[in-house]
Amino acid sequence: MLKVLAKSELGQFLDKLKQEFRVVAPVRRQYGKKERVEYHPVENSEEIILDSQPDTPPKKFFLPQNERLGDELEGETDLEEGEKETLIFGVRSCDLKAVEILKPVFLDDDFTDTYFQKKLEKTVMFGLGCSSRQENCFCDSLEINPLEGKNVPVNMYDDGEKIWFAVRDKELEKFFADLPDGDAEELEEKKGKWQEEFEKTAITLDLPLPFPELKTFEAPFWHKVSANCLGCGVCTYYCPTCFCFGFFWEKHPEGIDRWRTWDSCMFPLFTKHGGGHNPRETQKQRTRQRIMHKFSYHPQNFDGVPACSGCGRCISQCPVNIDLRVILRTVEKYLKEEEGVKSSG
Amino acid sequence: METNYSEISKKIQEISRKLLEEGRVDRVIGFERGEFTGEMTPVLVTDPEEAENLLFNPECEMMLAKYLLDYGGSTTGIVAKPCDTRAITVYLAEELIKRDEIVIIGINDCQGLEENEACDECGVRNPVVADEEIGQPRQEPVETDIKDDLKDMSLGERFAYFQEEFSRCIRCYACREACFVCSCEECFVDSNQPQWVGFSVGLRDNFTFHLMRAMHMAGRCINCGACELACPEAINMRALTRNLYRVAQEVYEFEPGLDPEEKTLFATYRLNDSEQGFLD
Amino acid sequence: MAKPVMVIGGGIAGIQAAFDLGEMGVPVYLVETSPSLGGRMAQLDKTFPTNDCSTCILAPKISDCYNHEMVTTYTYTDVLDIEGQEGDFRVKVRKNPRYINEDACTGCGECVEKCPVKVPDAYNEGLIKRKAIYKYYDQGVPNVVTIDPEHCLKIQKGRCGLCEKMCDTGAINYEQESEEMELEVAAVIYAAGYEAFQGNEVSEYGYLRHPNVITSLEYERYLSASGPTEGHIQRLTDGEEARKIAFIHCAGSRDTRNDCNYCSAVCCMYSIKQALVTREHSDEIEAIDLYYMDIRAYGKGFESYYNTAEATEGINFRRNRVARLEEDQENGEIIVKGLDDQGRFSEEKYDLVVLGVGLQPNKEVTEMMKRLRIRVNKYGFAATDELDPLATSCKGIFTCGVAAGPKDIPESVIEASGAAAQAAIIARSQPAPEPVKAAKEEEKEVPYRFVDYERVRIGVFVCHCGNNIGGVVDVPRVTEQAEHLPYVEHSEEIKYLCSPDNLELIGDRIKEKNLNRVVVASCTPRTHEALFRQAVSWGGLNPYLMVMSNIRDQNSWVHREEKEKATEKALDLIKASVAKARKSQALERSRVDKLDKGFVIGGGVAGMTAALQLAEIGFPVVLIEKDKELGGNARDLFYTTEGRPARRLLKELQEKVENKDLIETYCGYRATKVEGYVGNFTLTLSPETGESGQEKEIEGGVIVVATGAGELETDEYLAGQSSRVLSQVDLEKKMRDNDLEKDLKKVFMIQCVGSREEPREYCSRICCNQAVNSAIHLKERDPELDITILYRDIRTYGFYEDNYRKARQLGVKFVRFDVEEKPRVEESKEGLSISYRDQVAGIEKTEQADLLILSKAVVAQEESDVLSKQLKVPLNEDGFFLEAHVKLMPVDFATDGVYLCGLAHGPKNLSESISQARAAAGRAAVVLTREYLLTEAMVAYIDSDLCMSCQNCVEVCPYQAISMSEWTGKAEVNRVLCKGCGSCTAVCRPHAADLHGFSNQEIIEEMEAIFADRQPAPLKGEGK
Amino acid sequence: MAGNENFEPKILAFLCNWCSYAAADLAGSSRMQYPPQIRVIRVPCSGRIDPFLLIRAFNSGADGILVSGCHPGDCHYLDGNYYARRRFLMLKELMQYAGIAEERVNFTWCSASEGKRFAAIVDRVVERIKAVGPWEGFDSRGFIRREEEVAGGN
Repeated sequence: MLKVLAKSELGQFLDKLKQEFRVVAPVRRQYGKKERVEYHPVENSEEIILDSQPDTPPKKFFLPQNERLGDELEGETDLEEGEKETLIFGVRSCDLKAVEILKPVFLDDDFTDTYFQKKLEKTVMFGLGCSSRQENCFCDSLEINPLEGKNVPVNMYDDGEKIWFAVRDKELEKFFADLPDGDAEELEEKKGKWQEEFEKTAITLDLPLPFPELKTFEAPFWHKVSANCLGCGVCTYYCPTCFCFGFFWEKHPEGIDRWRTWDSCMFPLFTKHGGGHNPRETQKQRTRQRIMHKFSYHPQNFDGVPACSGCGRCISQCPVNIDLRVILRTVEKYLKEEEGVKSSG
Repeated sequence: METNYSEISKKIQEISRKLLEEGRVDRVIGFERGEFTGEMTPVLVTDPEEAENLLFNPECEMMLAKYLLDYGGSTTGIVAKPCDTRAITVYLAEELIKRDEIVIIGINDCQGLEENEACDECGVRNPVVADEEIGQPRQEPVETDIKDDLKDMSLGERFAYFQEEFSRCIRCYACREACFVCSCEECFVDSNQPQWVGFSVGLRDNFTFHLMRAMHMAGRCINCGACELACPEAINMRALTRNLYRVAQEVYEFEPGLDPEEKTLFATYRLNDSEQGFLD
Repeated sequence: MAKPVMVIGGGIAGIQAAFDLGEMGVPVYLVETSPSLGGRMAQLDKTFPTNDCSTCILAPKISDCYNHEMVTTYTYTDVLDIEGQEGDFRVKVRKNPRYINEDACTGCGECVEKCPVKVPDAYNEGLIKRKAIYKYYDQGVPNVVTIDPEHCLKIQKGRCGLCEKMCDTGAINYEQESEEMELEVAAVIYAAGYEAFQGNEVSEYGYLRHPNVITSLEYERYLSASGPTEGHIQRLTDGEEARKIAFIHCAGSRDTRNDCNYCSAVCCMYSIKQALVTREHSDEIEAIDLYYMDIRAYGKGFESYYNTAEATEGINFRRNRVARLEEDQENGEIIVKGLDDQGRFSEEKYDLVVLGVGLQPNKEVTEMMKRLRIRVNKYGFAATDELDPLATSCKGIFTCGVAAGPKDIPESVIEASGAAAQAAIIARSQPAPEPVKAAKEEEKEVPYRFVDYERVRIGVFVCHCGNNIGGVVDVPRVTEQAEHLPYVEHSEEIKYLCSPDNLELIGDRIKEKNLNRVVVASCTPRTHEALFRQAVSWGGLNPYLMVMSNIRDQNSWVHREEKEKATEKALDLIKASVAKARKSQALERSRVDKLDKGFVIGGGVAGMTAALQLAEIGFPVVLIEKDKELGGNARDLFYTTEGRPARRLLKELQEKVENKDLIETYCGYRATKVEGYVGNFTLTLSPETGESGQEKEIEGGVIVVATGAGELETDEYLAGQSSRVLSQVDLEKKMRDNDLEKDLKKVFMIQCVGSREEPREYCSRICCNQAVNSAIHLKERDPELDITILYRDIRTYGFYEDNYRKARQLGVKFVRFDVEEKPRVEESKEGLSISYRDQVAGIEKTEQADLLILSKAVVAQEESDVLSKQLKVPLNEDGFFLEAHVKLMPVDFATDGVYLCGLAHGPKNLSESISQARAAAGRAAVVLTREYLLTEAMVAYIDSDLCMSCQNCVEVCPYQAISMSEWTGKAEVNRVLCKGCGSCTAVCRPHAADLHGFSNQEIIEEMEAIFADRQPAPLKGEGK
Repeated sequence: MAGNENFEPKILAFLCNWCSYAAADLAGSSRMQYPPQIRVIRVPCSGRIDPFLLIRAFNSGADGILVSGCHPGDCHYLDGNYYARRRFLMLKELMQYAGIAEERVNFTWCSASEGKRFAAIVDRVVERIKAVGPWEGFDSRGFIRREEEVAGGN
């Protein structure tokens, strides 16, 4: 079914949802001097921002930065039952895709991460089709449709005045029953316009996925593209698909807790061994690892799908404005040249 | 007089090309404009032909000095704002880099950067040390004060303010990496024998981290503002280091990065140093 | 092995001498009359000119000496008689009964608390009372009590006996008797110290009649934080804070009313110190007036100390001869009546008057020396030869410190080291008789168990210390709870852990329970750590795996009324120690080879004496002199300070050096490169420009710096411009060469030329004596000669005062001038004319002179800074070399293995240079006599993986123990030089530098353990 | 923060071995009484004390700290306390600026003969810290970590 909601009535509509869900949506938050948009539990419908990509991805709902895994001696703690499901309202295609990318990693048949799994099971996401290109995003270059979120029960569109809901899940239809029906043609027309906008600003990346591992690994450009990297963890912490974590233990009077916390392959000590050896000692190696993981190793293991959804947050947040697109361009160019050399030679 | 940035950029290109062509440097570190972002980003130029990409304008907010630490044993040219030259001076004072391995392309009469609030507090508008100078040095001194916008808060208010600030910290260490002062091989936060600060990203350890970080800055921080600019969460961690900068200035008449012969604040003392606040 | 040496006197001089001898491998008997070591210095609050806390610097030195394996200390013991000769003395001593079994007494002090009898406390100059059973002073060594038999009720009247009842260790023995012993020694060092004047030597000052007139030693106790008034300046009459205080210099010294005509050498400085400290103590002080004749700030750093005092508000210097002190009957105020420098009578009232009493010999000591046929001077001090200043007239008996004349602490320490060096020569040449008590047991190579890979197993031992801990802390509970701490395998409470059988028990438990860490909860590690470490090593465990908790001195003793809280605190402290023990590491003192040769840089009198001394002790010496021949400044000397021909001395010394096989002399050479460190130096010697010779590289173990000083070059007072203007040195040359004009009528001398004013704010020390001596010689040649000495202060310190008096008696005129109104010198055809202001008459005078003699400043060698950089040793602001510690390490540098003597250290006369040269040689010999050098165990180390080469550690290390490795470019610690202060650790940002025994990890563990109960409850996090 | 009469602070003290620790011992052998809320860690020299250790103390839950070294000029290791003095002053300024009451951060000097002074200092420090109340930690006031707030009880 296709329904429309006047934005002015969003509050009422959310109240309905709130009866059953803990509703999370992109809201505007003031942090110190900085104003940002973040997925956050909604208190007031007016704070909801649908026309701007949230600065942080929804990764934290499935893989929190700090996660207590239970008491070290007593074993894992069971998750608490009976809490409301979380509904994340207005998740864009890139972030939806990111969750899809994380799934096979954590929900492997042999090694299922129950923490991730249980959190995911208790989450419902409403997709949000993009009506305009965001600051540095390029999902369409990675064969992701910015207008059409996959695997979601509901896909939304915001045309500025009203919100369109394409409801695909029967169970959820009850929430939309009261809303007026939308005109499918009108929506298609709007989508067509948005689509055109996207096409105009698209960057064509002709990437062979997965990157040929050896050839790319040994390529000479890595130093150049990593030379200005500081080695902070901003890109990985803001990335919707980066999932590396480390463990630590915390003592307290009642015992010892095991925690996991995000880690970043960009940190110099990420790979340092106990014995002192560090196989990825230089920034070049670390940057290469991050790119290769996303575009070579991950696709090698997971059906050719890169571990990048083109959201562009790593570009926007980088303190020295390193651009993933430029790096990908460099790889593309290099591989083409190599190919050329080979075929001509 | 209006600063002509395209003129400056042209000069940088000329000098860099010459340095590279003559083999005086193995590389030049400067700024270029990003292809897609349109924003300024640090770049490493090794080919004289690429020197034409080098640009300079008030958007060039990153500190380049830190990159020098990676290139010991070879020669590096660096496009240096006055603050970069102060950073270089701090390095020289601790002999972390060798003077004869760097060629400093200093930019005179710095007008400050667009987004960096620290520039308003900076009185050093000409390079402290330079091999090549661009533009005319500013003659009249710039009178500035280190701002203190938390001065009027009560103790409790300040504590709450910093709690709020540091609660946002995600420990991505962008502040650390952007800061030229942070030059340890291994940061104390990464040490687990002993563990100086917990790994969890809770306020308790975040606050501790930022206090320790500030203490490491003391006497070396030049209040360049790079930490604040780098922070994706816009945490005002500079408030702490800036205050220490002011204290060092007032109590010890010490300002780092002005004299390569000067020992760092904590590696020297005077017999009659202040004991302000000590129990008598 | 050497024959023992006896050191008589356990003050700072005796302690230094005994310690140095012990370090040279010579067994020592250290005999002290009072119940504790420490002597006069232990009574002092602060010391000049650094205002160092006396106890702080003395206490570690005492305990080093007392615990030295070669030193046997007899306190409360009198020397009765000495028989025999050099190499073979028999000394009869009597150990007086303390009525305490010293081995059993733990020094806990419970008995002192309970003793009902109060008597005046001699340590506090009788200002307060102590008990009949007492500790001489709190930090006294040995840490045992003494019963004063004259006042003890049990001993006197057979009742009371409370102390015996209190004592759990059974240390009290009312029946104890004195014990006489005869000790065989090779040599004796007299370091018997002094008595202060009583205060009533000059009856006009009314000491004892006027209660508000006190002596400086009494005042010192007032100033002391641990003294009777805890540092408050109160009047004894009414307890009121004293607001106006007068210090009377020379109270008894330099005074014909007393028989002590000499200058007591230290009173000016200590009065200035007391004035400054008083000022610091209180803002209430209105005025501190110092009444003096001359300010004798002649030592190193004294003049600027004096200047500081002069510039201090509220401190006034009054040149005034005090005639008498009277008391205002009404309010007890003291009226100081005197004669000021204009010759006018003065009168002023004060709340308190402090008499700067002088130093006099101990009468019993004087009597004893007379009995032993040791020559004493007319004042009763041991008489010594100016050119052999540490030897008495009796061969084999040496003297140091105030026993041979008034002097300050550094000079006493210098003499002590020098006397030790001389005694060592005799002791080492004598076979050790069997058995020698102090004979060093060759350090056993104890094979400690290797525990690095074992699971930590901690044993906790909690001491009751009788009732001391057990009476406050719930020891059973603490012991029980300690057992449940992580990694604790064994926990045990013990009545007295330090008793010999319980010490053994620790070792047994280690073996029995296979413990690999030990925590001892008892008293303070400052006194007992060494003991418990030893006990742990008996159990086959590395001694550094023992950690102490101080639950007595810093817990049960100070929280007696809060037993519950004290118990909690004890448990916290034990938790901390357990946590620290878990992380503590086996440490060892490693051996480093060393070379036997010594270098002496500088071939003047100091250098030659040092070289000779080292060679006589038995070590090869390389003597380096930049000039073509040996001799230095003394070549220009005509007379010594005491008026003896200097040339003969020099010639004798030169011959001795040249004839000594062990000395290799390089004249015309200069050390151009210095590499290495203590025990292993390499010097490159290069010939001086213009000299022929080969560059040489020589290896050796120690370096003595004796590079001397020079005379100021100036054009002030027409110096160098008129043939009639000479320096003191020129005058001596002329006298030596019989080159003086025959018909001299009038001679002027001007003092302090270039000294005591910018830019040389120091006193050149030797010139007053030089001028007075020259004047005497000129007068003796021609009694008609008119000599006027223009001076600022006459500084004929010590017995040199006799010369000053003699000069005046011979008619030499002394006229004072102010630095603001210096004399003016002009020359015309008629000759020299000198204009000056006559202070007493208050008029300007201009007189003609045939000759003007200038006392020019002694100045540091210009090239000192080169050597200073090569040796990594500092210079002071005047360009003289700066010793490690102005008070107690006057010939050592902070850098190990480098020593200092002579004028390079600061201005001094021949005799003083000789003493210091002997001392430097002695200190150097300490290193050379060792078979190998032993490093400290608790030293810094650097993780080169973390080091970022910023060199801050190099900057802050006071011992030059850190350098940058040539190979890795990273910092590295020289374990031989490191003293374990940890300055590098705190300044190291990447925490590459850390400190064994006090590592970051250990301290953090301690902290965590203490606050374990303050850790927040588990955070409610995700996943729960 | 209000003072709390029943509040039992726990204060961490770092004392240098040669002067201040000796002063504390002297206070003991002279049986001077002072409040028991202090826990002493012995270090060789005040120059050994890395300010990080002091910051760490607050992380661990100390209500306050006291550091005492030899008086300037008296340092057993020549000049360790001069270096320490600079670090301590800067640390004090830092802590106060960050909103930690200066009463919690105490520095002083005590010589080996100042047992009385040591006892008085402890008295004062305990009073000072009692007056500002318990240290509730850097995460006081029930401050919730940001991502917890976001992720809720999920």
